[in-house]
Amino acid sequence: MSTAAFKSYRPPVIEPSNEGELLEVAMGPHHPSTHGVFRMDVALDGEIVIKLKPVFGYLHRNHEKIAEKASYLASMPYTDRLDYFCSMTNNWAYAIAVEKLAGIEVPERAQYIRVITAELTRIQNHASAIGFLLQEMGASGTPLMYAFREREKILDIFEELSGSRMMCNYMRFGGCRVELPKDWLEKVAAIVDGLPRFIDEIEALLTGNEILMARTQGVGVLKPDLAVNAGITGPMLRATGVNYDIRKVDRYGIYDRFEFRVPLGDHGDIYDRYMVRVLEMRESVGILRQALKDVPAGPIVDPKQKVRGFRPKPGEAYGRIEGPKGELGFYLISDGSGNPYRYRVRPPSLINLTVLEDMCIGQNVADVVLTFGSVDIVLGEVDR
Amino acid sequence: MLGEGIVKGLAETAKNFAGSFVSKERLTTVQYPEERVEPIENTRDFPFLVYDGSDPMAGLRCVACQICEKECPPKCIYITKSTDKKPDYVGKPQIYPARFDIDISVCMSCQICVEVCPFEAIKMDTEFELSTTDRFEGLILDREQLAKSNEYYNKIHPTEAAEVDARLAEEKAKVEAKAKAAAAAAAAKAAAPASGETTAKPAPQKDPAKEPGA
Amino acid sequence: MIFGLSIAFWITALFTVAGALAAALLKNLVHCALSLTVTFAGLAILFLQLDAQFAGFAQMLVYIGAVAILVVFAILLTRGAGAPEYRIYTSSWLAGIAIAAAVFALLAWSVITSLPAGAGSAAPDVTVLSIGQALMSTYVLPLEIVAVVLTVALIGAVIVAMHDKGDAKTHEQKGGAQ
Amino acid sequence: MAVEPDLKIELGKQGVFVTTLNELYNWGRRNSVWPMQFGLACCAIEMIATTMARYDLARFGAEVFRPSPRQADLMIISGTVTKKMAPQVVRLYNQMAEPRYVIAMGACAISGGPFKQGYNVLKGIDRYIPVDVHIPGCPPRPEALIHAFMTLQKRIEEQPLTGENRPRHLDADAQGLFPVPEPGAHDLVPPVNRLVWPLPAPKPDATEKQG
Amino acid sequence: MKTAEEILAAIKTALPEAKVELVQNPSVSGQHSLVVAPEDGLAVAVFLRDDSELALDFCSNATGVDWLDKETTEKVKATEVVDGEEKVIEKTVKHIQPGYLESVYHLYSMRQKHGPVIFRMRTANRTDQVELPSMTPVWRSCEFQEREIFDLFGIVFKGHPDLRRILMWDEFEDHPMRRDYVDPDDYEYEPTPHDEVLKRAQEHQAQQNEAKQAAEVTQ
Amino acid sequence: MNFQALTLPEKLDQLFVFVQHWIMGFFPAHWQPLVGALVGVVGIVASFPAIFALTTVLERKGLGRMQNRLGPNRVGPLGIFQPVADGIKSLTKEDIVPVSADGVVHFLAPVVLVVAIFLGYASLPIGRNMVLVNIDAGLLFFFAVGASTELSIFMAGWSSRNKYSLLGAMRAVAQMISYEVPLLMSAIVAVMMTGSLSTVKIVEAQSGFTGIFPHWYVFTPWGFAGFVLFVIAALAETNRTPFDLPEGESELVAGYFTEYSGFKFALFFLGEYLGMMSIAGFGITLFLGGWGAPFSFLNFIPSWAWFFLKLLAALCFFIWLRGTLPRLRQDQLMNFAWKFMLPMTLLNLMVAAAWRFLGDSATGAWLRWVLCAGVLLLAYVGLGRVLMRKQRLGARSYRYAE
Amino acid sequence: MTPLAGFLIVAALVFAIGLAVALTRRNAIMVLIGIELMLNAANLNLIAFWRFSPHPEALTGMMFALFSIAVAAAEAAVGLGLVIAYHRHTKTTDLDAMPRMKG
Amino acid sequence: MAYFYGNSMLSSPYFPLAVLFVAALGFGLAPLGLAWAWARLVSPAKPNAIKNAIYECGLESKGDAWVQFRSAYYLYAIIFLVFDVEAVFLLPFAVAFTGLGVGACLAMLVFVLLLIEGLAWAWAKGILTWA
Repeated sequence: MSTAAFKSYRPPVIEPSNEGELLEVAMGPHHPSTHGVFRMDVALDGEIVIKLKPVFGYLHRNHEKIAEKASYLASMPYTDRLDYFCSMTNNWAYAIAVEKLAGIEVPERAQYIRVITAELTRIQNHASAIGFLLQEMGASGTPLMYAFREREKILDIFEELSGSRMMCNYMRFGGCRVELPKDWLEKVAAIVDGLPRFIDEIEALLTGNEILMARTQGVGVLKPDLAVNAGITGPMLRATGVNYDIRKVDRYGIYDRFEFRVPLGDHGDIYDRYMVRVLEMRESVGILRQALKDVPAGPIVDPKQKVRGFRPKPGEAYGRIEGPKGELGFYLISDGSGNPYRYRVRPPSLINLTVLEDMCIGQNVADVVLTFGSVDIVLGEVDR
Repeated sequence: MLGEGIVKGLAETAKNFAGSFVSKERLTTVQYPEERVEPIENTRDFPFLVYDGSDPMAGLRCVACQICEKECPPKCIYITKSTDKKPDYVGKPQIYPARFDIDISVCMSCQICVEVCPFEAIKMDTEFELSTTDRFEGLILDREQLAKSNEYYNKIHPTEAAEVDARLAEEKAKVEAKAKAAAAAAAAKAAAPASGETTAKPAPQKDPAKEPGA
Repeated sequence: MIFGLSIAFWITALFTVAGALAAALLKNLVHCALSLTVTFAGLAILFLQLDAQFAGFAQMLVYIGAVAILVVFAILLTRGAGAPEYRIYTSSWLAGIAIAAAVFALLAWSVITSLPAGAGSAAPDVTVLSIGQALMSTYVLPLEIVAVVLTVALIGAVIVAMHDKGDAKTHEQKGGAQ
Repeated sequence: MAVEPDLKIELGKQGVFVTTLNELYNWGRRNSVWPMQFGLACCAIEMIATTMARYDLARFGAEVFRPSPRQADLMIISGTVTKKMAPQVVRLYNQMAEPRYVIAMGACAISGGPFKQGYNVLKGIDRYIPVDVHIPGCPPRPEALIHAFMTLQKRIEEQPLTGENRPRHLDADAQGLFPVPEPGAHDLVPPVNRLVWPLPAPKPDATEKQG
Repeated sequence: MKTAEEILAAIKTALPEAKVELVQNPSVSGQHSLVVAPEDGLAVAVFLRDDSELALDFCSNATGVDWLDKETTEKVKATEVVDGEEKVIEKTVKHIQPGYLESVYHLYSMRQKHGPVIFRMRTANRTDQVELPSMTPVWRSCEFQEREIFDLFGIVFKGHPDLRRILMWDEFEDHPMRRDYVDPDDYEYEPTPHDEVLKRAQEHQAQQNEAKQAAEVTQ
Repeated sequence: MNFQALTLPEKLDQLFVFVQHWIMGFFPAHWQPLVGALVGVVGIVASFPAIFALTTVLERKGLGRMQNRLGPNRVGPLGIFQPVADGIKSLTKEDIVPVSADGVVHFLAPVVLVVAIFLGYASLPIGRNMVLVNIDAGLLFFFAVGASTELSIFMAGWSSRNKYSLLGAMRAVAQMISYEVPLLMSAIVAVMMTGSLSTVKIVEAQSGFTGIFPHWYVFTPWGFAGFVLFVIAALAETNRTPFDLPEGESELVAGYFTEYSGFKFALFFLGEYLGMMSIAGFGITLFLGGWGAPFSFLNFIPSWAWFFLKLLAALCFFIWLRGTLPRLRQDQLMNFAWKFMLPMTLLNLMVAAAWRFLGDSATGAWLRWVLCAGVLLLAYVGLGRVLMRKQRLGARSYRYAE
Repeated sequence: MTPLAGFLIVAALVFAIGLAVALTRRNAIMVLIGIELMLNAANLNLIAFWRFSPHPEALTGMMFALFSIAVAAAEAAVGLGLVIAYHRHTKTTDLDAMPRMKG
Repeated sequence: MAYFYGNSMLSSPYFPLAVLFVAALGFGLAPLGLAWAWARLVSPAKPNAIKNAIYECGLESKGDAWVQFRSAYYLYAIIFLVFDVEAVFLLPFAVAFTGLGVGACLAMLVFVLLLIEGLAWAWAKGILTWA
C-alpha cells in the first residue's frame, strides 16, 4: 500500500557561505553552559551555526532497566532522580501511572497535598530555570541566587514533609507516605505569601532589561505547528501559542477544582518562554492559595494499600501529568509479578530537545547556549 | 527609553546589597560550620539501628528478618542471621544479626527500609558529616557503628519516636496481657508452667515471608 | 661616531632592526607580524628620541594598534596562521637579496659620505598645540585630502575585501517545513 | 626563655625555612581551592546550592568556579559517572594542573550508588582517578559538601613538602598520567586502572552468604 | 473521543487493506491498543494524524517492548496406540511461541484534546527480522525516541533520517534493554552483594584468590 | 617648595611628593632623575596591584552582598588575605603549555599584556604633582600604549591553538577595536575644552569651583554624554559585564585564556583588573575632575585620597554592573559600538564645538545648556528607539487561555 | 644627542630589509609587510631630517610624516584587502602560483 | 658614567617610562621565574600527552583551531583603522580648538563629515551588521 505525500518536518539546511572554513566545535560534555553532561557538536560558519547535532547519553543511568528488575515501590525513589529539580511531580506521575494500572483510588487529602507539592515544585523549577537561563546569559549568578533563595525555602518545606531536600520519595500508590507535620500548611501559606514579592523582584531585575530583550526576543523561535508535531510540551509549547496544559486537558488529580489560567506566548522565542514561566509561577501561586484554604481531613493514603508485596494484574497503563518541564508520562506493563515487565519514562526534557536543531541552525553560536537553556532540561531525565 | 530596564535592575541589586546589611531576609547565609540551619525534624540521611537499654549489641531491636535487605532499592544492606539466639536487653532470647552492614556509599536515603521494617528497628539518622578520605573502611557501617540508642532516636526525631514508643508500649502491653491471659488460662487448666517461655516470645514475631505492610 | 650614540638609541635601533630581520626570516606569518610590531614600536621610540612626541605616539596608535591588527586579521583570513609547508622564499630570492643589499650599500655609503657627524640643534618646542595650529592653517588642504584618501580607502578596501553577500543566504530553510 | 640549643640545631637541620615555607604553601593552597565548573547529575544541583546564598561556599574562597580545567584545583565529581562519560572525566582530570584534588560527591560518584546495577554506570570514579575525599549521601546536603571541603583543607594542611609522605604532585616519580579508558564493544577498556584501584581484601564472610 | 473500536472501524473504512487489530488491555486503565502490520504502519499513522476527526497530531510517547520467546506447556489429550490399545492419554506439549520486539506509540490530539490512542507494531522475530517503519516522518517527536529504541532494543527503523545510537557510545554492540541482555562484569568490589551480584562477586573472589595463590607460589 | 611652610592639609596632599624628593636628596644630582623615577615607578607598581588585590576581595564580597550572601570571609580578618592565598596558589600551580601551542608567543602574551597596561599608568595623575611623566601628549600616550593590549590578547588566543581561545581572542580584538574609537572620541571633548592632551592640565582645568560645586566636565551636557559614552566604551575595552564576551564562559569556556594555568593565568587576571583601573583612572581624570574634591569645603582632604576614592567608587560601579547585567551577543555588541556609540560620540564632538561657539554670556548660558542637552537627549532617545525598533525589541503583553 | 647618521643608517637597514622581504617572500601578505617596513623607514628619515633641519619649528617634515602614516595605513588596508580578495578566489596567497593562475 | 649614558637620557622626559617599562617587565617576569623555580625545585611539572593536549570539553580535539576566519573581522578592522587615523588628526585639532576660529572648525567638520560619509556608506551597505 502506498502512502500519499504527507507533511513531514525536518530541520532547516543551510549552505555554508563559501568563505572561510567551518569550525567544528564540540560544546560539551563538560561545558559550562550545558549544566550537566550534554554535548552539542556544532559546525560554525563564522559565528553562525550551520550544523548542530545533540549527543546524549552521558548521564544514561539505566533507570528503566533497574526499574524492571525492582519492585514497583523500589522505583519510586528512583523517579526522584529523573528530573532532580522536580521529585514531587515525578513521584506523582509515577503514582498516577501505577494507580491507573491497578485501579487505586486516592483519598482527597492526599490529592490536595499532591497539588500543593506539585505547584511548589513548579514554582521552584521555573525560578531555577530562569536563573540558569540568565546564568547562561552571563548574569554572574544574581538571578540564580535569588531563585535559589526562594528554592531553599521551598526545599525546607519539602524536607520537613518528606525528610529530604531534593529526593522526596514522598508519594505512594494511593496517596502520600506520611501525614503532614504540625503547622506545615501554615508554613507553606507563609511562603506562598512571600512568593509574589520574589516574582516581582525577578521581573524588576529582568523583564524590562534591554540586554535581556536583545538577547532573547526573536531568538530561538519555534513555530507552533512544528512544536505540536515534535511533541513539545510544557511552557515551551505554550510559548508558541498552543493551548495545551495537561492540568486542563486531563484534569488529573483535582485540578478541575481550581481556577487558574494558562498563559500563552505569541512569538515562541526565548523571551516568551521566560515570560510564560514567570506568568505560570504567578498562576501557581493562585492555585496554591486556593488549595491551601481547604485541605480536608482524612486518610493520607488509601488504607487498602500495602507497602510490600504490590502485584498489579497483568495489563498496561500510560499515566501522565503536566510536569514543570512538560508532559511527564510513565508507561507500565505488568505481567502480574512484583516488578513491572516494562517500565518506560516519557521524558519531556528529551523530547523538547527534538527541536533544538531547528531552533539553532542559522543562529549565532551564543544563541545556541541560550536556546538550549530556555528549553529547560535536566539531564537526569533526558538520558535517564 | 533605552536603559530604563537596566537602571531598574541596578536598583534591584542595590536594594539587595543595602538590605544585606540590615535584613536577615536579604542575607540568607548560614555560616556552617559555626552556625547551622535549624534542624528539621523529619530530616533523613542514613539508616541506623535502634537499640533499647544500655548494651548496644544486646539491645538491638533488629531480629535479622532481612526484609529491609530485600526491599532496599539499591541493595546496600547486608545481613547475616545469627545461627543462635541471644538474650536481648530484657533477657529474652532472640535471633540477632550476626552481621549488619550498610554501605553508605550506595545508600540513597530513600527510607524504604524504615517503612518496611515491622520491628521499628531501623530508623533514619540526621548525621551528615560523614565525608572521609577512606574509601573502603570509612563508608561501610557495621553493626557497631549503626547501633544507636532509643534516646538518641528520641532526640533527633522526637515526634516520630514518641509515636513509635507509644505503639511499641501498646503492643507490648497487649502481648503481656495476652500472655497473662494465656498464663491464667494455663494455670486454670493446671497445665505445665510454661508462662516464662511464652512471655519471652517478643510481640511481633511473625514470619517475614508473609509480612503485611506497615 | 659610535660614542656619540646614546645607549637608548643603540637598544632601540637593535630592536628595530632585529624585529625587521625576524619579520623577514621567520616562517610563521603570525610570528612575522608580531616581530613587525617590534619594529613599529622601535621606530616609535626612535621618533621620541627625535623629539617628535606626537608622531611617535601616533605611530604606536596607528601601527601597533591598527595596522598590526589588520595584518594579523588578514593572515587569519587567508589561512596563513600555520607554518607553511612550502618554501617561504620565491624562486628569485637570490636576486632580491642582491638588490636589497645593493640598495642598502648605496644608502649607507651616501649617508656616511655626505653627512657630517654633528649634533642637531636644541630640542624644538613642538607641542601638540603647535601641530594642531599648523594642521588647521598651513596643512588644511592636505588634511582634507587625507580625509578623502581615507574615505576612498575605506570604501575601496571594504569593497575589495567584502564577501559578496547574497549568494550565501539564499539556501536557508531549504529542508524546512514551510 | 632561650631556645634550647639542641632544638635549635634540630630546627636548623630540618630547616625552619622549609617548615615555614611548607606552612605558607599549604595555607595558600588550602585557602584558594578553585573548583572546576563541572556537574554531572543530581549532586551537581546540591553543589550549586552550596555555592548559593544559603550555604555560600564563597566564604572559603572557593566560589571561583573555573570552566577550564587548567585553572581549576578541585574536581567535584558531583553525580553519576556513566561509562560513556568516564573517559571524559578522566581526560579532564588529566588536563588539570597539579596540584589537583578530587572530591567524589554522593553515592554515585563513590560507588555507582543506587544506579550501580546499571550497565552504563561506572561503579565509582576511583577506579580510574585518585579521590581525596568521599562524601556519602544521595545527594549529600550542601553542608556535607562544605564538610568535605573542610576535610580536604585539613588533608592539604597535613601534607609535607618533602620526605616520603609528600603528596603525589610533589614527587617527580609519581604517576602524573591516568590513562583514559576507551569505549569498548561491551564495556570500558580497561574496566579499572589497577594503579589507583587497589582492591581491599574482602571481609571474611562477604561471600559466604548464599543467594 | 472515539473508542478504540470506533477508531479501528474508521481505519478500516479509510484504509480497507490495512491489517489492523485491536488488542484488549486487561488492566483497569482500559487503554486498548491497535496493532498494525509493519507494512501498513506508515499509512495508518498518516491517517491517524491527518484525519480531521481524530487529529492525533501529537505522538507523546514512543517506546519498545521486548517479548521473549515464550515456552508454554499445554496439556493435550491425544489418542495413542499403546501396547496395541488405543488410549486417551494426557501429554504435556511444549510450544515455543516466538518472541518479538514491539514498538508502542501513545498518540494524543492537541487540537481535539483527546487521547491516548495506542498504536503498536511488531517485528517478526527478535534476531534478524527486526525492521519496522519509522514514524519520525509523521511525528517529529519520535526522532529521538526511535533512536533510543534502536539503541536499547535493536529495532531498526526504516525511513528514520538519522538512526544512530543515542544513549550508548557508538562502539557499543549490545542492546541493553532486551530482557536477555547480560551486563558487563564489574562486580569486583561488592561489600553488600545480593542475588545475581553475589554470584558474580563470588566468581570474582575466586579468581582473585587464585591469582593471589599463584603469586604466592611464584614467590 | 618648602615643606615646612605648608599648612597641614597641604602637607598631607604633597606627602608622597616630598617623600620622593627626600629620597632623591640622598643621591648625587645626576642620579636624582633615576631615583625619582624609581620611586615613582615603585609607587605605581606597588599601589595598583595592591588595589587589584583589594578589588578582587571587594568584588567577591560585593557580588556576594548583592546576592544575599557574605562572600569570602575566612582567610584573614574579613577575608582580606584571600588574594594572598590565591597568589600563592597560582604561583605554585603547575604551568601547562599545550604541545601544539606556540610556546614562545604563549609565554609572551601575558607579559606583554601586563607591561602594556602598566605603561598606561605613566601619564595618570593620581594626585596633585603626582604623575610619573607629565608629557604633552599624555592622553595620546595612554591610548597608544593601550592599543597593544589587543595584540597581547590576540597572541594569547592564537598561540593556545584552542578553538575557544582563538574565537575568544578574535571576539576580544574585534570588540576592543570597535570600542576604542568611541573611547577616544568621547575623550576628545575633554581635550577640546582643555586645549591640551596633558592629563595634568585636564585635571587642572577642572579644579575650579562655582560656589561649592566643582567645574567637572561631567556637569556639562557634552561632558555628561562624553562620560557616559566613555564608561560604556571602557566597560567594553576592559571586557567587563555586559561586554565580557571574550571570556563569555557560557559558550567559550574561558575565552582567550582557556589554556593558561598557574601564574600566567593570574597575570591575565591582573592585567584585566589593572586595565580596568587605569581606564577608570583616565575616566576620572577626564570627566570627574581627577584628584579634585567634589565640594570646595572638602579641599582639605589630600588630592590623592580623592583620586583613590573616586577610583574605588568607579570600581564599585563596575562590580555593581557585573552583579546585575547579563551579557550582550557579539553582533549586538558590534552594532552598538558602530551604530550607537560612534554616532553619539561624533555628535557629542559637534555639540561640544557648538557649546563653545554659543558662548557663555548670561543669557547664552541657559540657551546653550538647553540646546546642547536637548540635542543630545533627542539623539539618544531617537537612536535608541530606532535600534530597538529595528530589532523588533520591546515590552510584550501576554494572553491567557482558561 | 644621537647624530643624524645613526638614524639614517637604521632607516636604511630597515628599508633594505623591507625591500628584501618584498622581493624574496612568496606570501603576498609578506610582501605587504615588506612595503610597510620600507614606508616606515622613509618615515624615520622624514622625522630625522626634520629634527636635524635648521628650522624644526617649521614642522614640515613632521607633518609629512604624519600624513605619510595616514596614507600608509590606508595603503595597508587596501593592499591587504586585495590579498584577501585574491585569496578568496584562488585559495592561495602564494606569489609563485600567481602567474600560473592567471594563465 | 654620565658621559657614557648621556645626561640627556636621565633627564629625558621619557626616562621614567623606560624605568616603568623595566619594572613592569620585572613585575611580569619575576613571578613567572619564581613559579618556574618552584616547579624546578619542589613541585615538578608532569607533562604528558593528555595533559598537554588541547582542552575541548573533555573530548579529543578534532581539527585545527587555526582555520580561516571570516572577512567580517577584517572589515571592522578597516573601519577602525580609518577612524584611528582620523583620531590622530582630531587630537591636535582638539588641542588647538580653543584658539581656533569658525573657519578652522568648519574645515574639521568637513574632515569629520567625509569620514562619517564612509561610515554611513558602510552602514547602508550592511557592513556594520555583524555576520
